Amino acid sequence: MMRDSPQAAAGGAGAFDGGTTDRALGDVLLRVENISLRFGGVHALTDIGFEVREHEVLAIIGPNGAGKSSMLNVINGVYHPQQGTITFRGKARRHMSTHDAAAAGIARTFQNIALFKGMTVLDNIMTGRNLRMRAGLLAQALYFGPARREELEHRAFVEQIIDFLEIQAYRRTPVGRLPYGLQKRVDLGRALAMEPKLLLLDEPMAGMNLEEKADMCRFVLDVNEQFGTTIVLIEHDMSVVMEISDRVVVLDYGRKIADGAPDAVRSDPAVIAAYLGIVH
Amino acid sequence: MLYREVGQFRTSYEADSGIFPIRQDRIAMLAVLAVAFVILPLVASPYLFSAILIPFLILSLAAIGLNILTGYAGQLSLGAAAFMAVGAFASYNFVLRVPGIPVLAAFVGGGLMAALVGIVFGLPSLRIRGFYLAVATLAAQFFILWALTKIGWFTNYNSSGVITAQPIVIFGFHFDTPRSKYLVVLAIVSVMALAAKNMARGNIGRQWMAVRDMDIAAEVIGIRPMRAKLYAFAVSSFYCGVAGALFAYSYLGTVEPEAYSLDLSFRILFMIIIGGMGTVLGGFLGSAFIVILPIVLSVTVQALDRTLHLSIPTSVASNLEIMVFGALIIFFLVVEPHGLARIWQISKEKLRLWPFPH
Amino acid sequence: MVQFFFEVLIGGLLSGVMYSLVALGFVLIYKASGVFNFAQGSLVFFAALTFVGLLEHHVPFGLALLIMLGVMVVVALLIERLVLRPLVNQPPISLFMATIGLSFLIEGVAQILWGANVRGLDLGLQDEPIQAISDATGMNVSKFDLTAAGIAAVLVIVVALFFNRTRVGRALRAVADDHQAALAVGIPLQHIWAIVWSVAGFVALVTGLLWGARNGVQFALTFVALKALPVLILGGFESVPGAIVGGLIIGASEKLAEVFLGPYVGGGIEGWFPYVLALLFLLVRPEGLFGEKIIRRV
Amino acid sequence: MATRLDTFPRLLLHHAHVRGERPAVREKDLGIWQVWTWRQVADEVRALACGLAAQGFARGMHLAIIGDNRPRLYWAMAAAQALGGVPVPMYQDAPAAEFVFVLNDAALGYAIVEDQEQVDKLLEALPQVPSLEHIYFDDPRGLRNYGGVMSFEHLQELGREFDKAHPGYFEEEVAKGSPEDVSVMLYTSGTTGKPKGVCQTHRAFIEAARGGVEFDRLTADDSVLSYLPMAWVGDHLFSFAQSYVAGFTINCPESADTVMTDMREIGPTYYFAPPRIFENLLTQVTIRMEDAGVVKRRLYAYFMDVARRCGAEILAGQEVPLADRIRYAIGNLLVYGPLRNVLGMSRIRVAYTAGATIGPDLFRFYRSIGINLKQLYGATETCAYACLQPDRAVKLDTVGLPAPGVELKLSDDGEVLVRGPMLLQAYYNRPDATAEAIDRDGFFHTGDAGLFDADGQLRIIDRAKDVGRLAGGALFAPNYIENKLKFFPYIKEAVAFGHGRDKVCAFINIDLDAVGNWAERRNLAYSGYTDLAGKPEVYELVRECVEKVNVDLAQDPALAASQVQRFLILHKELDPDDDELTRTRKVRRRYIADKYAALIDAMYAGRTVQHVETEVKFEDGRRGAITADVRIEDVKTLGEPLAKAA
Repeated sequence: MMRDSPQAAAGGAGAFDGGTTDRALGDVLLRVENISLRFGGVHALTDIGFEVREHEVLAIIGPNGAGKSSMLNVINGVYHPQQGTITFRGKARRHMSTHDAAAAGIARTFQNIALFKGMTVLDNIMTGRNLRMRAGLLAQALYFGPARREELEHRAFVEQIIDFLEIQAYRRTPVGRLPYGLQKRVDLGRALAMEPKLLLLDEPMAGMNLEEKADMCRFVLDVNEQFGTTIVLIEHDMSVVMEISDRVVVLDYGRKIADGAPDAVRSDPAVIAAYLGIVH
Repeated sequence: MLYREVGQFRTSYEADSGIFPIRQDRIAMLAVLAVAFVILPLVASPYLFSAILIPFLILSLAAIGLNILTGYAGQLSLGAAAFMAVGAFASYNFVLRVPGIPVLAAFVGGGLMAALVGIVFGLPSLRIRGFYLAVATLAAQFFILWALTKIGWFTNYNSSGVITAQPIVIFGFHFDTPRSKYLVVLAIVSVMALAAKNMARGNIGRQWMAVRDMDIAAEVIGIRPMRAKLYAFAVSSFYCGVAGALFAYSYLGTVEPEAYSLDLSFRILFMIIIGGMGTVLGGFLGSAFIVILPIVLSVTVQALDRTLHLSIPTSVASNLEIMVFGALIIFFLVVEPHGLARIWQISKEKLRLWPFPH
Repeated sequence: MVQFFFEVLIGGLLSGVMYSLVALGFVLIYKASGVFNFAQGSLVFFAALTFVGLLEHHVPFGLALLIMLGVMVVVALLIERLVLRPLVNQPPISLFMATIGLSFLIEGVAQILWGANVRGLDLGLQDEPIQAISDATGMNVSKFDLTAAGIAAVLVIVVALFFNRTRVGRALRAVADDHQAALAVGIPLQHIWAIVWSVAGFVALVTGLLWGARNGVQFALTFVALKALPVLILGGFESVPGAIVGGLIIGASEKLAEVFLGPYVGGGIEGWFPYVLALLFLLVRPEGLFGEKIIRRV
Repeated sequence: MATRLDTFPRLLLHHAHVRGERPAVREKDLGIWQVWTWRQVADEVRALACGLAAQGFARGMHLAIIGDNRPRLYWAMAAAQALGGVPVPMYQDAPAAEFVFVLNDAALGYAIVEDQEQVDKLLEALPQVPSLEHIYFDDPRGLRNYGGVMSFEHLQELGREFDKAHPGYFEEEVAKGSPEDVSVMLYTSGTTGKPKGVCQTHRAFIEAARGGVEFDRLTADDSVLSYLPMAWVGDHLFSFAQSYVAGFTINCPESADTVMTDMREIGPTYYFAPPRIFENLLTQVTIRMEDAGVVKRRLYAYFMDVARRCGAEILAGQEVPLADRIRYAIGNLLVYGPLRNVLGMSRIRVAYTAGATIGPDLFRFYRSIGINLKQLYGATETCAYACLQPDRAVKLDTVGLPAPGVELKLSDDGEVLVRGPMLLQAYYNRPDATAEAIDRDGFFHTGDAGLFDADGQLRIIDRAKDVGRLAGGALFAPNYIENKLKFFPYIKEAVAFGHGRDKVCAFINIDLDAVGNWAERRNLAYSGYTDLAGKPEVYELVRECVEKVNVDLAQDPALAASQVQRFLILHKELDPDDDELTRTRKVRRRYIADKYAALIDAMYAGRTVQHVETEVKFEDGRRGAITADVRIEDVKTLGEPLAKAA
């Protein structure tokens, strides 16, 4: 992917040349313990607990309204649970703040794409680098020294992502004009630009046709394989889940009803009961 | 059609992320600057300077300022004029009370003061959005003007509550003719416009737009919306502040707080609506439009008057102006929400693809 | 002293009722079309000015009132057709800015039609203390204020009833919740908007008459809108009771502040005090007095 | 160093020496044009060559190169050559099965390929290719967990170590190279039989390249877009050989779908494309102009007329009335210039097309908007170098004059024979084929039949094997006549007969759409193809076309006898489903001759109408029969009565 040319070498392309190849699961990266979340009287999540290990692909499944999205929102600090602890990379917290989560290396994509409509694909992905950009306001205003260098380095990195997601042709297109499937890719790209340790994908394949799904599967697996990124995803399409996830956690009415290898979970009576008439 | 882009390829991100990546645009821009800095000073009449060019430039600057806050960061403000007032009165007091301070430094000081006030009135955006925030800025508008009127210190206890801007002296040279004032304003505006463009295309600009377009997503990728908004308030107010100072020093000369009334705030808002939200160019286009429109109107009215002997009272002309403004705003919001800047951009695209339609 | 305090307080409350009246106009439209109608003030001005204009042309009072009703409805329909409909589904901010443009347009028209000079308007009410009360309590309560407040109160109640009891009213509340639902009710959005704007126009008319009669019919009338803003922030854009309570609070507090605080800071603080009050309040409770808390979904 | 510039590696080192900092290769990647100077390229090639050496690649071995136009794949060629090995570029879109033959035929042991797709195909072919042991890939995407394959970077790493360990090895190997060594092996797609590996020496390709470079005065400042298959002789000549000889820059597009954009950005000064591509471009232009507003369309139409009238002449530097010159100048400002700009052709100095006959309108269009488009003639066996059109003597129907250093003559039966330094050394492992292709005087038999026109420019008229003789002994080239007929929009297919007969007669298939529109404009009602084909008006229309063709043919003494004297419009469309056409829509003469023997006899018997019944296959496979009375008409011919020629 890298060229040995003077230009291409620019930028902290770290993860992209070489990168880790081992899919051997490492130690626990994220642990959530007895999380409970309420909105007013509504119990969105009740006493949820599970672990995610490094380099793992974990799928959270469950019927609509089972609290899957809420779970992600708790992990990256959009919602603050009334009870429970979140331990990420050894640091235990009552709850995350969105900024802490991002700074600690948690990125996510959104179920109904939350891109910055007014901006181009390039700028959208560039925003993912904001935490790594240090130049002060004045430097930026004058576009000199650090500001310029920084801008160009991160551009180089972002181009790696654009190349990786095969969206070169749309670099300068405002995301609003892109078809749905491509917007999903850009959403993923923005998350990847953060070089996350943990990547949360909220229904990455929702509303896609078969071909788009296949592509997205490939991207998710490539991310996991090439950069060793740990992935937690919510997905409805069981075939997808079975294909790409190492482990599955099943939620129903805000409670965890199963947790284990895909096949084991598939045959779990409780899961079948919960899903009766929903899948297959 | 005029574009010949073949062979203009870029071998570095440096070149690729320039403000004017296309050669023809660079040439055009240089031409514009040449006209502004060289031709106009040679040919333009004092009237043109002081009645059109100077106010046009100053209001452009204010519009750029407001555009940073409203267009880029998506925070509606109805108090732009108030921050201009802060800039003007602060600069005045800097020159007045800090012996030997260069006037340019005083302008900067005025800008910074405005930025400070801006941050204070931006604080509510911590918790409130949309109209609520607009109202907060209205509060700024009223409170600041009230303070400047009621608190004598600001006007150096002038009996009629007005300030008289000190002469502009830079390195011993007196900028007292319309032409020389124009050049000062032009220089300042050019530099600050460039700076604005740089911020807009840089990290901070992206943060502003991110907060504007989808604040939750922005938070999730680590942007602190609060910080971004306060930056927007500060920078925006700084621009307005400097504009306000220029307004006093190189346009009005003698100023009362009322010169920066709610009405002016609205005009600046109109400028960015008509000119184009979220573009630097829009500031200039909108300002040009709003500065020139009244002149065109009054001329046409007078023409009608003379030809048809309607003996239209002047009040009608001014009301006509108000009406047309109102109508235009609605027209633009309905027909081209992205304003003149977008129209410009589209026609440019057409030229690039000529003879193809798309 | 206490006496004086109450006198001021009552005076404030009475003018507060008037604020509520203006605010009501805003709330109606906001509930219906999610628009913060900055032009409400201009409508007030336009209504009053046109009414006076008619009287000056020797149109009998009652007839003028009728004509004005018609005019306001027409204006309302025009606005709905020319401004709201084309802007449907645009972000609220642009709708708001559109209404700013609208206010300029209306003011321009009004002044071109009737000129800009101040006019008096006599509704046959004297602005004089009510003897009975001053005898009893020694406080001066203006007869005019009391009557005006009375009228305002009645109007507020009528409107409130209209929206809680009638089918249109319910439909309207549905609209406020979401437009699909409204369509389900079976009343076209456009009609609802037209109706609401007409009602708002009517409210504007009454407001214009009362204020005009009190302070003279002049451009300053448009500022009533600005007065109403803090009221709305207090009460919340969507709540009729909020508008009423907010109006009273603002009216009372601003008078009290002017009288008791003003002297120390050089007076004239009416202009901004309500705003600052409202702002401070906002920081504590962003959703206003009666608004519901918003949960941000992702 | 590098005194004798007679091998490509030496040329490379020469450029690295004399223009080390000038761009040699650009590639659109990661959003910008990555640039490699000649010095960098030399280093890359050196590292790669040493890497291959370290892996045991040695003199005489073959290196397969498979993928889109990537700088690294071009470097691989030079690297192999530096070691005295032979690069064998292969068509990247071929399936694994087709790889097998070439891989085995050339006994390939090493392969450098672009990406996962190609690696997978090689691995699929591997079981049947015992010789293939080393596979290297450019783009690591998705290949992390593959065993037994190595990344390009790694190979170069090994190379750099090897270079340290064996200083001077590279230089020695380059020094050993001789101009008579085979520099590349290109497989001819081979319409008949198995592909043959054409072995071309350094000398051959360098001579060919140099000839072209001098002919068109190409310099180191020129640049080309490298987008045609690397396995094709054309690309090897333009993107490799000529670049190495002239020292100009090659530019690799980002991907197949971005070629147009990349072309617009780079603006090549030297361009090569087969007619098909020029045709697609023109179609795009036409389509997009149809969406334009009235004003633009009018403008376009008007100035295209002007261009058609005088554009080509102005480009050729001929006399043109001042008024037209002025019109053209305005048009150039408003239409042609912008058009060249959006097509990315503004900077083109020389453009070539070859490989198939190009329609006159098409050819004229590009020349008329000021693009110096020319034709050349050549074959894989001649390094795509035999004839070139000189700038000021471009003709629609010739392929130009014999190129510098090329000897060219016609055999008695009209076949084009060439001799010169650019000839192939041999077909790999095919002495039989080699002997067949090159006669004892050293002339290569192109298999094309041609003619020289008055100015000595060569005109290719047909495949030699199709050329026959009329009874009178005059040359008869059916394809040539048929192509001329088919250039008319109304004529879809044509079949000419005449071999061993006294005159030429032709079957015509009208183009249902074109003639259909024409008929509607004359509100001429018709029920279907057969009905329309029978209409007298249509016969009129077609006759005019045929007569125009006759006028052309009459110009040329050698072909005057081949004027079409009688024709008929077939009552059914020729159809692959009825085995009348090949799947690639080439006419099956013999089959048709048998099937419609009755009609042919009728034509030569001078009858004016003939009843026929033909069996046809419908889409759904049912069989049916069409019966019709086909009318046969005579056509005016020029020159002295052709009967005499007979």
